[in-house]
Amino acid sequence: MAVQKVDMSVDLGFFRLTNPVLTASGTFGYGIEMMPFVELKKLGGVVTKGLYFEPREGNPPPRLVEVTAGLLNAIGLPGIGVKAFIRDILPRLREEKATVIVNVCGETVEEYVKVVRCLDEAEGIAFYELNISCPNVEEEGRCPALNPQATYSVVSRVKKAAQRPIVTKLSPNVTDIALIARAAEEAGSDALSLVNTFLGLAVNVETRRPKLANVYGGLSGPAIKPLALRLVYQTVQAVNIPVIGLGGIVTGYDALEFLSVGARAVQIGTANFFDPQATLRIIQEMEEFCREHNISRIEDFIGSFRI
Amino acid sequence: MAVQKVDMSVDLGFFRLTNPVLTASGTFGYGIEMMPFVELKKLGGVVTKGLYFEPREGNPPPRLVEVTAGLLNAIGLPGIGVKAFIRDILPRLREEKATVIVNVCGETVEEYVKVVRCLDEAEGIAFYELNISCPNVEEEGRCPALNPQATYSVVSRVKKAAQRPIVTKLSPNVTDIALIARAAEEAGSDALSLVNTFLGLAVNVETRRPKLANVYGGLSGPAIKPLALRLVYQTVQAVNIPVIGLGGIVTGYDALEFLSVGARAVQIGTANFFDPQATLRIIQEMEEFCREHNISRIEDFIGSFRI
Amino acid sequence: MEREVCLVQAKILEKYKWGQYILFYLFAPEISKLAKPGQFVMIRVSEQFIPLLRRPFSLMSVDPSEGRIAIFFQIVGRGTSRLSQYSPGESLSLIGPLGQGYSLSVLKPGDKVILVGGGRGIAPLFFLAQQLKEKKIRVMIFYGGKSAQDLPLKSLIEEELGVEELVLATEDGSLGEKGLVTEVLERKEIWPRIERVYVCGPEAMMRKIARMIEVWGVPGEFSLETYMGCGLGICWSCVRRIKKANSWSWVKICEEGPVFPGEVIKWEED
Amino acid sequence: MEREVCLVQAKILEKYKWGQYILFYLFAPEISKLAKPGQFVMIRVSEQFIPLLRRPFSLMSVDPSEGRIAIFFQIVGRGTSRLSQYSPGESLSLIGPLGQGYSLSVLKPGDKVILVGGGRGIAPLFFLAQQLKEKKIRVMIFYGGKSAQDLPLKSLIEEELGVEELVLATEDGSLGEKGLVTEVLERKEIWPRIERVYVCGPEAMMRKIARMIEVWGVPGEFSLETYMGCGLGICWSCVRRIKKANSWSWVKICEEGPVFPGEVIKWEED
Ligand SMILES: Cc1cc2nc3c(=O)[nH]c(=O)nc-3n(C[C@H](O)[C@H](O)[C@H](O)COP(=O)(O)OP(=O)(O)OC[C@H]3O[C@@H](n4cnc5c(N)ncnc54)[C@H](O)[C@@H]3O)c2cc1C
Ligand SMILES: Cc1cc2nc3c(=O)[nH]c(=O)nc-3n(C[C@H](O)[C@H](O)[C@H](O)COP(=O)(O)OP(=O)(O)OC[C@H]3O[C@@H](n4cnc5c(N)ncnc54)[C@H](O)[C@@H]3O)c2cc1C
Ligand SMILES: Cc1cc2nc3c(=O)[nH]c(=O)nc-3n(C[C@H](O)[C@H](O)[C@H](O)COP(=O)(O)O)c2cc1C
Ligand SMILES: Cc1cc2nc3c(=O)[nH]c(=O)nc-3n(C[C@H](O)[C@H](O)[C@H](O)COP(=O)(O)O)c2cc1C
Ligand code: FES
Ligand code: FES
Repeated sequence: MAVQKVDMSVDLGFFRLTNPVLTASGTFGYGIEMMPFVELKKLGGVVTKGLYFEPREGNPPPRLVEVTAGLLNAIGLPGIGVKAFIRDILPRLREEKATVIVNVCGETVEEYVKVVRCLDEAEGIAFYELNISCPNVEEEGRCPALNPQATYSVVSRVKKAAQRPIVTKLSPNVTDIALIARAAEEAGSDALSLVNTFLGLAVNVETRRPKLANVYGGLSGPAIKPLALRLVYQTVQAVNIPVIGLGGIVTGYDALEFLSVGARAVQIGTANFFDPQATLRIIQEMEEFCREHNISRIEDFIGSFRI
Repeated sequence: MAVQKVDMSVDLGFFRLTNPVLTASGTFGYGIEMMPFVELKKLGGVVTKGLYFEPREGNPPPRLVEVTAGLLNAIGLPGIGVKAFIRDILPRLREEKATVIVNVCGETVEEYVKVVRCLDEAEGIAFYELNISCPNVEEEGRCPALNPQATYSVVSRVKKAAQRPIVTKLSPNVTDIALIARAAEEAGSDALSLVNTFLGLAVNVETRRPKLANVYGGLSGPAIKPLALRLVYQTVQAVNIPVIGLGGIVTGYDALEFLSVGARAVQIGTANFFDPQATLRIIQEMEEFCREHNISRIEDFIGSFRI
Repeated sequence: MEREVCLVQAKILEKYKWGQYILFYLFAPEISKLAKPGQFVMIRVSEQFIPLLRRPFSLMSVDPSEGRIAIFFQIVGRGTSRLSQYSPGESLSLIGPLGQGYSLSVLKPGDKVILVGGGRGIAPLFFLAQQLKEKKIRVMIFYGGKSAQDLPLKSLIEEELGVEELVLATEDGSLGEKGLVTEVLERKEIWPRIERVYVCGPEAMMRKIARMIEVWGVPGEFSLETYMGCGLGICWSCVRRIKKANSWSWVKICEEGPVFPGEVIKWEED
Repeated sequence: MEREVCLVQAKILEKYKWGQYILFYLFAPEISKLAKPGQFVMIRVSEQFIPLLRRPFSLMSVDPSEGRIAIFFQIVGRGTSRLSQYSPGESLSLIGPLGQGYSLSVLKPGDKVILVGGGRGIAPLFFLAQQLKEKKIRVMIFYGGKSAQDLPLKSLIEEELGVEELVLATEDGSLGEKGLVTEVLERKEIWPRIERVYVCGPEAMMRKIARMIEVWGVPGEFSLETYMGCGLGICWSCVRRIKKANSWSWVKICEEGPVFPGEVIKWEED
């Protein structure tokens, strides 16, 4: 009587994903780099590296350092800029039939709007993910994601400009995630994704200098999973729009933890670095779990967590 | 020409520690449990398990669960209460010539004050550590450590009542640690210690239930080190009182990272669970490092970090 | 509370493996001299941080004259799986002996007792039987499991313990009597002649036996398992509801247990 | 960018160890068929999360007919230390071949080239020499290290590569000529007869050689090392300043390198 075929599709309301596994921005390149390992159309979606309007250099190295069960990164959002993306990358992603989600960045609110307007002209994009943890958007280098007013103002401006649905990606470095989540919801965000990286620091005791040129870096990987899961659960309880969960997911079991607390999809980040087929493996492991537990639709598992 | 003997003592202003290594509250019992492994007087100090006025039961089990490179705990601050501590434990700690630091808890501000007044009567305590991350102090189960006003109000009340110096222990679960740190400083705290645990969640996917009976738990251990180090560094920059750093320290090298960014002492928590001699080993490893690098006083190393 | 506890590097002397069950003989003279049946050791299974915590294992056999101790365990997760990869010649970091063991002093030569072990729960009872033998107590062992593979210590018990009777029980009937060990125990009408019962095994099994002996008025001692963060009494994670001064308190199993008399234990319902 | 890259489980066929240096021969037929000298593989050194990331290693020898490849590495930290514990018969997860290798097509039979390897930097040059030999290029190898222990591949080079000249240099003079390999190189007045130089080794050594050949006008190719998070072009961590269209850009070494002509590299100062 075991379930033969599991319906892995999930509905975000504004978009139905063929399965709940997306890539996390900045950990899967623009997608095409990973074609030797992953048939892109098998993924729920490919979230691109963050795109500003212009090409960007990023930070000086060292940009990445390994810490216990995680990474600290201060890559600095280098990239080819939105026009080169549309010209050189997007057509190839479309050829591959990938579900494309573009991670949108900006140094100012105007830049976010400019990027989105430019992308709106192009075909073959499913929706946008707004990275409101970019530094330098507000004064003092603090990002909008740390403050409900700033979050509201960026999201509402971009939402008004954009012709496609918007997922706002939240930062975990806040006292009360519900406040920020509700601000994004009120500003019209169609969904939320979290977490971005946790702010961290590593010191080289020999040289007494930071291990990253940028001093601070963002922590990702298995180390952050329990923290990310808590934040996702709190967010699910705070809002009525879909939530996409991520942070430290390496196995199908990890992904199911996020779905159980109510995330409708997940993103896989750091795991891609050491296992380029992590996304496909995770889909498989989730499907396997569903078959073993007689769950015919993955949507039935979402939100099944009971305290 | 190598340094033979390293002066490991550090001055907190109000107290000189024989070395910068303390135990973290809740991870070393009341001290006496660890006497088979550690000669207590060799430590910079023993910070006790958090004490309320009355004995407390704590949470139902499961109270602890292992996660990647860390623990989630929701022990719930069980304990024998301050009177039993003074009667049964303190005399034995004094016999051992331990430097005793009592971690003070309260369900209300009044209880904090009551605990401190009671301890003030007893001899053999060096100073207090105020655990302002206890749940239930304010309404809605949120702890004072998340809010500068609440922090100010608890710390100033206790400071006025207490005859011994007070170290305020901060929670890491905040957007801006500098705000909270400054509130505690303004309230008269003699020093700060951080971090307490990071709020996390773990789900058993089979049962779709939380792995801890209390649902949420606090994350500690190697996983949190880069986050703790960042918060300690930010705090050191924000205040003029001494800062005690902790979070994920397992080796002398880890401890030195915290001293380099300006912590004047460190606490060792989770490491005691798997290596009961972690504190002594860490002191040794730090001394070794100093000898190898010709540092004759550990205080010369403190704050040596340069960006 | 000034306990004698050692933190040692213990070399693995011999290793035996039966499917998911492993038996290690270790060289740990200090621990072997102090150990009492029912006590346990905390073992560090990886120098890396995964898994981070030590794991508790009962002392299964102790030979102070040779400085040898043994642990017997089942692979059930990450820690035991990692532990199973060690080989003779390698060393393990051990802390022990920890906890309060079974009480033997109440018994006198000629007394008859029953030991009931389910699966890996046989471990502390093996050590107990060694000491009961020395005290000339008459021992009857009930050793149960799902099937024959779960009773790997059968031969060792027969060879080393010289017990009066060894009753084997398997759920599938592949060895000994068919059925749960508790059912087999119930069938034998032995209670009136029994001085004391010592039990270690799954919660459900222990709970049933606790009910049984309450009826018969036979005292019983049970070795409890809980999640143990430290084994040293410093983390407060290992608590169970235990009756103290007529009320149920959360008691640290690693300090006051793992062995308790049946009447003070609050059993977990499934 | 549709690269041919494989993700394979490669069995360790042979292992050699000289102090802190290890040589593994692995069975990886797909990679052996695609590989070019200067390319590398990313190896997962632990299935646990510590260390989390793969580590990059140059292909040191390739035999497509037997499906064999080799890596040669020095133990310098946690990852290489863990890797050194693997034994023949065990398998490693490999991704490769990655990156752009040395260019050989510019050479014609009879040309004379120099290969300069410092310590573990000899690895990609060994593979290069194998292919240069097939192309009938005349090869002179400079192989330097702190002392004799740092030149463990000496015999293998002599036996397998049939190079025209092998110059050994050690800082303590315990083998070959005494001094830094760059000093020894300077002493030999060979530049006018040299078509091309291929270099791999510590940054300081490579920088010196880059200056030297600039003076002599000999083209050189250098294999750079940076911290590599993925090796796949997706993490943007491995950047170095490389001259492109006359300005210095941060370029991903894993994609466009690790080998670059000397004139486009911005050298790190100590
Ligand atoms: C005092 C005491 C003595 C013990 N003696 C023995 C013995 O002699 N032989 C033996 O095989 N086992 C013994 N155990 C159980 C043994 O400690 C656990 O099987 C082991 O810790 C599991 O570790 P793991 O990493 O393999 O499992 P994990 O991957 O951590 O978990 C696997 C499963 O085991 C459960 N589990 C994990 N830790 C414990 C624990 N400390 N107690 C109970 N269940 C746990 C988990 O809930 C999970 O269901 C004893 C436990 C205690 C408390
Ligand atoms: C393209 C490429 C090819 C390489 N080929 C070889 C080879 O054939 N043989 C060989 O022995 N080594 C080679 N290396 C270097 C090798 O990758 C590092 O020595 C190894 O990753 C160190 O890992 P670890 O965990 O032992 O060291 P860690 O504990 O991570 O660090 C120890 C030291 O090594 C440095 N280090 C760490 N990772 C790297 C890295 N990716 N690149 C440079 N330095 C690093 C650290 O800064 C530190 O000083 C190559 C590196 C690159 C980029
Ligand atoms: C190297 C690196 C680069 C990243 N770049 C981006 C980015 O461009 N935009 C973004 O929104 N998040 C970026 N992130 C954050 C990830 O998308 C993800 O939120 C985070 O890594 C947590 O997930 P993980 O633990 O699965 O890696 C980056 C993370 C890493 C490690
Ligand atoms: C089991 C456990 C119990 C704890 N109990 C207390 C406590 O009673 N009072 C307190 O201030 N902190 C308590 N803490 C927090 C630690 O003191 C410390 O802040 C935290 O564990 C981070 O340090 P670590 O990573 O070195 O463990 C507890 C931590 C753990 C793991
Ligand atoms: S296991 Fe830590 S107190 Fe019992
Ligand atoms: S190593 Fe990740 S992009 Fe080069």
